[in-house]
Amino acid sequence: MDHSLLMAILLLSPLVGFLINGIRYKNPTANLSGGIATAAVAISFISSLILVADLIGMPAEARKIHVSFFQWMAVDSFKINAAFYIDQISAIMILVITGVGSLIHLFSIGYMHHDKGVTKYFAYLNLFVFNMLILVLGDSLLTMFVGWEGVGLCSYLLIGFWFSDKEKAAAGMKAFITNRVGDAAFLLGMFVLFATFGTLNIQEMNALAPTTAEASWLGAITLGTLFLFIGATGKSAQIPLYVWLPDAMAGPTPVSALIHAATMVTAGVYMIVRLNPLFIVAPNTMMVIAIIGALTAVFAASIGITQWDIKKVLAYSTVSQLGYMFLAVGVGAFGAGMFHLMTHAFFKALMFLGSGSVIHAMHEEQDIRKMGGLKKYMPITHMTFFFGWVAIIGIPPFAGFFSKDEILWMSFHSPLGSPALWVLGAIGAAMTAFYMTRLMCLTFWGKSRVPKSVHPHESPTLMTIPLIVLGILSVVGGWVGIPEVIGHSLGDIPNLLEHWLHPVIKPIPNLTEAEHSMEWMLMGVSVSLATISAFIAYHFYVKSPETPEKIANSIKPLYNLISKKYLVDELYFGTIINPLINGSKRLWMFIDVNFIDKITYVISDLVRGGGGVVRALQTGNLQQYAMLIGIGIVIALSIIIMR
Amino acid sequence: MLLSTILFLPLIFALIVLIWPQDKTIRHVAFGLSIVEFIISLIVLKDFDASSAQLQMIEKHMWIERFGIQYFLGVDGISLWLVLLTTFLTPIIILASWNSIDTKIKGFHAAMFVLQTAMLGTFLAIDAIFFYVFWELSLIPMYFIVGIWGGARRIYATIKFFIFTMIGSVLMLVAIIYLMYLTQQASGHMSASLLEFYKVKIPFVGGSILNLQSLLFFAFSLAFAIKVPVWPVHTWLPDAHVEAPTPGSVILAGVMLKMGTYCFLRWVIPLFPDAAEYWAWLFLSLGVIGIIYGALVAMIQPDIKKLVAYSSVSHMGYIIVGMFVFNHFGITGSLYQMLNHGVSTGALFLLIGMIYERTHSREISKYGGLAGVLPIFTIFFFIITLSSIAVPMTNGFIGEFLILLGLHKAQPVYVYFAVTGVVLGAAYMLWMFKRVFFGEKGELVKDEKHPLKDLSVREIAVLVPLVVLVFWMGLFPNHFLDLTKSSVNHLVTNKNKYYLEIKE
Amino acid sequence: MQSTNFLTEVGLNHYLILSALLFVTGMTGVLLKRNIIVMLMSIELMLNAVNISFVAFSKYLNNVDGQIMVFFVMTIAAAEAAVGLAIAVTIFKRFKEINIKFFEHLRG
Amino acid sequence: MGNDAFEITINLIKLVAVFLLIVQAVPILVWVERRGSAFIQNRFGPNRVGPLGLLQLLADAVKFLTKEDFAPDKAIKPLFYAAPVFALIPAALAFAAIPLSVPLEIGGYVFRIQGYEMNVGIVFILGVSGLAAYTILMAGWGSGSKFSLLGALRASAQVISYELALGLSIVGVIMMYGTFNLTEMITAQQGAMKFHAFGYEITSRFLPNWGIFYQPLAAILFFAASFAESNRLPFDLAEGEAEIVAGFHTEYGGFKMLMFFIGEYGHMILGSSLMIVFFFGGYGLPGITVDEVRSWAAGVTDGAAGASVLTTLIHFLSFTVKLVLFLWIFIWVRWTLPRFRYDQLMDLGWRTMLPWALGNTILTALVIYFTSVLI
Amino acid sequence: MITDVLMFWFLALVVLGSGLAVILFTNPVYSALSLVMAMVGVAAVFVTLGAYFIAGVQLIVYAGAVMVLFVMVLMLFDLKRETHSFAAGKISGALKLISVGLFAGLVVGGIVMSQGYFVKENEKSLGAASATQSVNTVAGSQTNLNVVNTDNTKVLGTVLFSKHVFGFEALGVLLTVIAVGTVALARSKGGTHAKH
Repeated sequence: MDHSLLMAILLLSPLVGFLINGIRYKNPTANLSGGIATAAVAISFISSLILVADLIGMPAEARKIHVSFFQWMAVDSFKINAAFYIDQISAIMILVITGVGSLIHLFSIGYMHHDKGVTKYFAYLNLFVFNMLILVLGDSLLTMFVGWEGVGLCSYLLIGFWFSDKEKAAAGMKAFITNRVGDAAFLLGMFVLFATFGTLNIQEMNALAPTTAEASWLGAITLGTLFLFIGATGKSAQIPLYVWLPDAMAGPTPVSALIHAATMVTAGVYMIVRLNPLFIVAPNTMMVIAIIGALTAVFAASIGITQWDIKKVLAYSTVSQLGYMFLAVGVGAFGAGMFHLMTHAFFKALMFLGSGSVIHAMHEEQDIRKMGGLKKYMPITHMTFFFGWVAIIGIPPFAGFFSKDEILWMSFHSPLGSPALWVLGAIGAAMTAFYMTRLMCLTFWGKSRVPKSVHPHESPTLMTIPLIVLGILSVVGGWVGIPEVIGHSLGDIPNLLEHWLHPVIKPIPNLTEAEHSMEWMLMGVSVSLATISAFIAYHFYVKSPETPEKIANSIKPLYNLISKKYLVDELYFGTIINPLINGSKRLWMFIDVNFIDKITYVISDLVRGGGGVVRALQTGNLQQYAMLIGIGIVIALSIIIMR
Repeated sequence: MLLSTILFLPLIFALIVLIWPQDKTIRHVAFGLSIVEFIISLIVLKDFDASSAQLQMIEKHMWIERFGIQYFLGVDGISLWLVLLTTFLTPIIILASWNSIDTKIKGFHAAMFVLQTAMLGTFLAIDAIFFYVFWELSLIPMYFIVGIWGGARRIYATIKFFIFTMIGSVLMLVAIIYLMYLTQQASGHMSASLLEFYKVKIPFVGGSILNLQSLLFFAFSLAFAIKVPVWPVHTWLPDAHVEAPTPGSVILAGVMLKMGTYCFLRWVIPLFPDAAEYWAWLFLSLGVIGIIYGALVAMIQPDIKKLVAYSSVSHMGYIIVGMFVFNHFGITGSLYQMLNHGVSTGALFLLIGMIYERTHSREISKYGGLAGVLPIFTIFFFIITLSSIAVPMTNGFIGEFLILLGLHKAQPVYVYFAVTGVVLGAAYMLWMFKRVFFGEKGELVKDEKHPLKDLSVREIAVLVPLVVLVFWMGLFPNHFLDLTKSSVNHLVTNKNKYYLEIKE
Repeated sequence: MQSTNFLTEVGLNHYLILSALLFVTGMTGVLLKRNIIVMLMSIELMLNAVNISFVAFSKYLNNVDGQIMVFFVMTIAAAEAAVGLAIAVTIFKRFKEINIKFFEHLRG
Repeated sequence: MGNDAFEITINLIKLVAVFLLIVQAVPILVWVERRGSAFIQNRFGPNRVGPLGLLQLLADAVKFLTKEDFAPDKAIKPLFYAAPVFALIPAALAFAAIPLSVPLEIGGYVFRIQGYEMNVGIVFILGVSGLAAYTILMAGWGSGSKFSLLGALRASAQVISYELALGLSIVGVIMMYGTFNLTEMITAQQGAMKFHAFGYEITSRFLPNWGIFYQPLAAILFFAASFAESNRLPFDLAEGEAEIVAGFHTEYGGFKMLMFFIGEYGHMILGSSLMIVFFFGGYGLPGITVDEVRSWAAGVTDGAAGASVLTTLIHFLSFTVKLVLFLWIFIWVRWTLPRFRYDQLMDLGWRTMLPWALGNTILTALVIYFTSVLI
Repeated sequence: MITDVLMFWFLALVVLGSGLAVILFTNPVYSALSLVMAMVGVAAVFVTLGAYFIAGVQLIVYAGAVMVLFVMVLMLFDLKRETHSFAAGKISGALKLISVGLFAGLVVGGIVMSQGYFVKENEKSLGAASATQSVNTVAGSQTNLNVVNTDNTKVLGTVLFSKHVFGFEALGVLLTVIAVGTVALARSKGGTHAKH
């Protein structure tokens, strides 16, 4: 089929789904609206499959499908087309988005079955997919920005889906505004890059970037990419703009799975990968990215340890995993970042859906202290969740192992990386293993702490099918990117992903040949760290559930600080938001009400006072007026005659 | 004849409305007439030659020969869309005022039509005195609209509005007369034609305000800045908006503020290029301060209408900034933002008017949870909110993006401040949206005895054209930009020796 | 010109002086009379005085414009009388008297 | 006034003569009125004194003169006495401006057969006759009587109202002849009908070239308005006997009363004369120009002076005949039509006659414009 | 010539006398009648100045219509003699009289001092312009300069409807407004304070 037609189908079918469901938004039939929405995404998935198949059929260096629909805007030299292109990177993304997306849609039919706003929900979800596809496929930064803001908008709508709850509505707003901070930086980045390159077209910029010399340590490209990265920290929940993501768990759980785990939050990583020729020429930016990523990975993981809300744990885990991805791209391992993005999409979506299934079963209960021993009630959920767990803590040969390990290795090995980064990453990995195991233990294993009134049950088939599919993907997903060192030892299993991405990824400059022994050793260290901490966690939460409390009590201040999320929200409120609001009030009172208006009052009072003085002359006596006129004429005449 | 027809048809309509015998059908008549006007104005669009930067469809007759004052109308790429915006908004406003204006209907519609003539005249007049007549004329119907159909403190608001605007206008009149005198010095015969003004070389000396060009520049600028309004002469706007009836607010935000910004492009920048360039820092600063200040102050307003009014201050700040960067992006963006602001802020005021009709309150704190009660209303409000905070694919984004792009190209320092407006804009709008539409039902919303009714067909009909325009302008900006391109190009490239030719 | 044949040679100045004196008479009436209607009449007198000047100038300057002015003055005088009388009638209806002092309510 | 003593003297005499003409016409008219009314009402009328009661006039005059001259107690004496005197003046002054015949040319002198010649005759006549309202008001108010005052107010309001219709109705005539001068008007109406339209000259031997044929509507309106001006039936609201006794002259008797009569009849004569001047060719003979008469007279008599005297006499006679006819119509109407109600009167004046007069003016203007300019 | 002079002095006497009578009579009706007298006198003055048409109009408008209104209103009110016909207090009365006196003195003085200045000026300008065209005639009507002294009605009309047509129209508007305003005033019950 024609590429532009396919592309149009790919893009527009979710939009059509959105429109259909949007028009019948009051209709509460979950099956029908869910069917429409799922079908819409599925159609997208199919067309993206066809497109990717076409792409594979092309010669490796020319793999690109570019479709331009119309000129969006053109002002002087600034011309932006509504154009989209698929290359190796975006191919992965569209498959993840539409594939995982359709699974999550399917899951939602079951999950949202009893909600009154189900049709609206599916409409939003479809709109999200549409925007996400625009983000991924856009051929210029501005087109990407359209999707960028669009997904933020959908995220806002879906987080605040149950808007009658004040907290949830506030969470949506928080997400949007935090994202907006990033978006503003993204805009600045675009301005800087446009000023540098005279274009915003991604391919053109990528082509121009290597030939452009960076003038200073904060040259135009560094500045531009730095701004873009700030944009990415907003979207991908990195320090300092990560605060919205945990709150975003207020939305329905499938939403968390799709948007806040699998797709939207990875947009920042994707953007950097897509612009990798640009970023690679700005080493300072890369350094910042890597540091922020590593810090976020550890920071978020540490908070994750202390959370009691099943979704919050997963949320901080997401933040942490995103940190890994940024660490990867920061050290120049774009392929590893993409790889982790993909695997993460599988297992985190799985875990979110699993948690959704649990929450569904527990009648909207999210506190893991009130769960436990769910294994026997929900075998399928438990099983799939288990796969997700092993994947995320990095047990070979599950998906997470390969991707995470490659990241850790590259952070050590890359000339852009450093051992310090590896250490941070490893600590993060250990923490990840700890809190994920804790989650596993408290939810599925151990004694049941389920309240009497609740009768947990396995979710319906509609919900378990996506779980199973994703579970399988969590297991096998990593096999496309088996590192060369392992592949070699297992008999020349190729690193498919790396090959695939090779033409579009700029190599890290000055990359030395890998020392296999070192790689093996580091791999061993991280796996064993993960295993040990997982074991500790198992011991803590299944064998002797009182120990964690003791430890927590012994380091009470630290524990409190961590469990209160390092008081970052309070910090933001205390130092930025409240002063802003109070300051605005004062500003308004001072400038508008007390200064400018006062000035006008003073002037008007002057005029009025002057009028009052002259008013005394107005006696109302007509003849007196006439006399004054007469006297005036006499004076005037005398002057005229005297002259 | 076309422009004259468009210009004076509303006056005739005003007369028709005044002598129309039946009070019941007067709204229908006015609506029909305004539609007729709109359709006629579409002919301008059809006949407009997009490839030309010249003044088109001119009509020129001597009016007062002794002073060279002419009856001189013309349209080019800069004024075209504003004319259409005016004719487009009027039927919508009339339709929207169906319920909200229930006293002195006849007078209201007559005032509306007179106002339309005045605004169109401001956009179309090329002769200074002729222009000034319309400029001042626009005050009078607005004064009555606010003063008669307004809220509780309407008299205060009208007087403030009137006096603020008058102060500026008077200085402008002096400047116009002085320019006429200069034309006489230069060419030997007095003329008030703008085209003649363009030819005059006004001496400029940098470094001081006390030179001819700077003084004239400020005399004009003050008049327009008050109308825009530029910070710090904006304080009339919130009061006027809050006290004005819905249609008044819409027309005020939708078109009247554009009169100020349009005149910057038509009068100030081409007439005083050196001074404009020299003083650009001032206007850029004021614009940026306006953006931030408007947004900050909007955030803490307890009254929805006041919030939107202050958001206007913020948005108009963008427009001012865009014009004073003197490049394609900025000026195109400004022009576009004028239309956007007309559409989206106009729609916001309409929506606020609709909810006000139902609850008779604009206190944000008394609302809450409206989304559950009035879903259709919420959808419309949300779309317009998106447009207002410049989400891509809506119209607001194009304008804001181009302005910031232009600002970055010309003065990168300012853009770092201006871009906070993007964040703050989202903050105040969404915070307001959250407090009004989300959360628990507020005291006005949960009143069981008087359940709120969702939008009627008429109200939807009012909003649909605006929403369509929001997306149309957001998705296909080229449809609009193509027509202004050559004029903007001409302005940017010939800024320092601006001239306008007449297209025969 | 004057002194010797002031009585026998009537010229422009004679008419102007006549006009001036008539005007002053009317002015005195306006300033001093209490009755509004009489004041109005005094105003008419002043207007007539002006008319004399106009016509005299018209004749002695050979310019017909002066007479046109008289037309205008007359029209305005008629209009003024109509409105003035209407106001007087209104005042009379209310106070049963038409003293000028009733207008002092109109002070600022 | 004239260039030498003789001329001035003659002119002064003329003035007095014209005044006397009116005064002397009154008794005759009174007689005619009484006989005429009797005739119309199928009675005898005055028939005792003298042949056909003609000497009744003398008897009446004597009676009036010898009656006691008294004033009511409440009367404001100066006004009460002044009013009748002033009643004579307007009509007499106005009548003096009407040309009664062709000028008499004797020995180098040209004597116009009218009180005085005025270029703006019509304006003058209208202006002066407007003064009649004062006499009525003076009489009414000066009498110190309710009925008088009411009658006076009614009458003066009526006079003012109809003055408008009167003035407007003849605007068409003025436009047509393009002059205010009555003599010129009469000159224009001489001979057989002849006018220019669309480049053609149209003549009719059978019709005189009188204004009535050009301005019939104006003639009707003017005639009606002059009835009102002279306070005669059907417009004699000033003296609605049943309501206000006799109106403004309730308190008057004797000679003062007679003066009011003279004033009223003077107005009648004035109205008739104006009708004749405007619409019926003035002193001209129907269909015959003055020059034709003059040449005929020159043939009959010898000497220029004789011819001139003859011509003047013939035309004076012509005028008199027309005048008598119109006066008879005045009387005839008085005894034929009933009186209006006051609101009807005002309605007729403001809402009927005024618009028609205006319409006539506009129509005339249009016709003149189209026939003269747009040929 | 002598008749004209005599006429002037006679009329001046009449006009000034009746003018004074207007303000000196305590009875407003007499004042009004004196005013009529003055107006007729003024009309006569116009005649002596050759403005016949104006004189006629003066009679029709002033004497015939305006003053009738005055007299009617006065008679309707039936205001008899007024004990205090003059309104002024001692000081203000004196002030008023002094200002009036000064005014009169100044004006008359000015006129006398001007020594026919206007006429001379006019002749000067006429002398300059006479070579080409007459000043006081409108285009198209070839009347001579002396037109004012003879029949000038036609000239008057032509000038009024060409040069001064705007003023004429404005007066039309004024009269309409006045008519409406007067009716409105006359129909209102007891002034602006009344409650309807």
